[in-house]
Amino acid sequence: MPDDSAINVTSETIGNAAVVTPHGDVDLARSPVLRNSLRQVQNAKPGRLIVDLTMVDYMDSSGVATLVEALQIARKNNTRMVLCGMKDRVRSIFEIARLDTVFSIATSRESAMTA
Amino acid sequence: MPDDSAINVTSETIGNAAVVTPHGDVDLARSPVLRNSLRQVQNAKPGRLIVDLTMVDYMDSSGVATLVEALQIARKNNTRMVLCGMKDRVRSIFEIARLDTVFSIATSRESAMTA
Amino acid sequence: MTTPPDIRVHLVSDPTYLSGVRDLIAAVARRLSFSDDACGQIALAVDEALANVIRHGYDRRKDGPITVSIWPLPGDNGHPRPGIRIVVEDEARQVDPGQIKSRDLDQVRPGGLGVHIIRQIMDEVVYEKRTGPGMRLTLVKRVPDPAARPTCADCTCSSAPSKPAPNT
Amino acid sequence: MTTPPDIRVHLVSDPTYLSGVRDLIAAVARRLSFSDDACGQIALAVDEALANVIRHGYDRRKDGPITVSIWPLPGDNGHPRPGIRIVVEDEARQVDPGQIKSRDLDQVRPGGLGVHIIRQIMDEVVYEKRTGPGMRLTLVKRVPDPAARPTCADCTCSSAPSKPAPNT
Ligand SMILES: Nc1ncnc2c1ncn2[C@@H]1O[C@H](COP(=O)(O)OP(=O)(O)O)[C@@H](O)[C@H]1O
Ligand SMILES: Nc1ncnc2c1ncn2[C@@H]1O[C@H](COP(=O)(O)OP(=O)(O)O)[C@@H](O)[C@H]1O
Repeated sequence: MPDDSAINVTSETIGNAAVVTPHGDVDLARSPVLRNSLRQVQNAKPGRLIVDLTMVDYMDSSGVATLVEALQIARKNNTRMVLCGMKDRVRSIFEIARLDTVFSIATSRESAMTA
Repeated sequence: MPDDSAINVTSETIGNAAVVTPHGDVDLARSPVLRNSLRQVQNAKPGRLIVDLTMVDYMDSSGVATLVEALQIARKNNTRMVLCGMKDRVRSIFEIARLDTVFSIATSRESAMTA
Repeated sequence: MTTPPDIRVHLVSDPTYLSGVRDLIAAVARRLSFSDDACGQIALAVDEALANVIRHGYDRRKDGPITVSIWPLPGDNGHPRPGIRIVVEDEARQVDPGQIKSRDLDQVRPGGLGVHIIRQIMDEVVYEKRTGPGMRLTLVKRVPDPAARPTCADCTCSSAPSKPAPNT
Repeated sequence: MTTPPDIRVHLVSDPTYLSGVRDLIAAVARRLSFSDDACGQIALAVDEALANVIRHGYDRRKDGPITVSIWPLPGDNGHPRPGIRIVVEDEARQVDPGQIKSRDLDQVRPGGLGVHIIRQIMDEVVYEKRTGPGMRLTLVKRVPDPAARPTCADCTCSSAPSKPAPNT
């Protein structure tokens, strides 16, 4: 009964970019939902994959692992993957994990379209 | 050692109005700090007392009781007391306590100057 | 309840810790699919209950034990919508449950609002004397049915069951 | 610790409840005068510890008991700044504490970050086997001294002890 699937992930296509926008906390209970959405979007091998984190207040290492996995798939597919809209709290876990230089991180969705 | 006094209440004077601005949660641990600030400001019997709740995310009945007490003192002193900047969560406790019509409630600090 | 709770919090009767319990309750209610509004209100109800235990039960002593237990409630035939059960137990003064009531709200004076707030927010509110020392308060709330209309036509308070829960 | 904790949370090993424990920990740390940043980080460290208990200790079983106990630490001669002690106990698989370590961060691959994150955030991190079943993790963090500078000159992460706590 607990509502693990309540994380809402929206996907849209803008030009050659697929934009995935998770809402809410991405933790052990909810990262599987983000993972499924990313998988689905990545099946179409988009030229660009933007993960818009504007609506994410909290992420733990299970969320980071989900994004690292997506990055590995993106590299294999020649998809340019860019994260944007990261809040300070979310950015800090990428810094602790020393992944802030591994991912392409843009401030806005607009700059992520060209980053 | 727990930091009960950490609620920050600022007081300022604008024209004939005293403006009191609590920051943070006003609950059983912290309403005494607001109470002291209000008492101090009300000792000077200002023409108008504005309590700016813009920075208050949470209030329980001990906070409400503190404001009711201030309203009683204000009435005795012929001080016009106005609340402003109430967030929905805070407003809802005034509604449940049926005090939303007892207090003068303005949306902004500016309208509270003339309300 | 015979099944053990999914979460049980033991705390001392120090107002410092109320914010922690509130935030725990709100986050758990959120995952049980209550709306943000409802979560804030359930946390307020529990906060008021704990504040009363601290003030009336323990006379503001800061070292009295309090236990808050939380059970998710599945929807069933009698109650089609899921919900939450929260039980607050103390080892403080025992009072007759009938004595625990709010004052007439028409008087404007400080205090006397806590029990009214708790009863407005929660669907079930039961005070009882524990065997041994202390009191037990059982609180139940179901996720409001989005189709239900508030029964009091002029009720504007946000605890009215008219608001549908958002999707997330 | 021989004195009982100010707060103790018993929960089942269900990821649904992690958000509740995080919010409790953050709110308690806030009242113990940690900065907002530090509170978020302490909550993250505890979340990672609980996620590891759920995944590695209980193999994602959702009904294993976990206990999180919290003690405020007053400043004393050895540690002039106040702090928080958090102990996580389970009844799950016992492993040699030396086995609990993160992978080399230079490889970019999913997973293997939790223990690194916990060690980065907390001042003391001690894993031990409990007598009887299960593991115990003791975490301690002191409020950073605003005068202290980070020791690694190029460290930009916000867990660096350079940020003074704000006044509230
Ligand atoms: N946990 C409790 N233990 C003993 N008495 C209580 C408890 N909770 C409430 N009461 C009684 O119920 C009355 C009404 O409580 P409440 O509506 O919260 O208003 P207030 O606490 O401001 O008086 C209290 O004055 C008290 O006599
Ligand atoms: N509570 C625990 N019980 C048993 N083993 C653990 C526990 N926490 C961590 N470990 C061990 O330490 C390793 C490193 O953990 P971590 O850094 O969180 O990365 P990950 O969990 O992704 O492997 C785990 O793979 C596991 O072998």
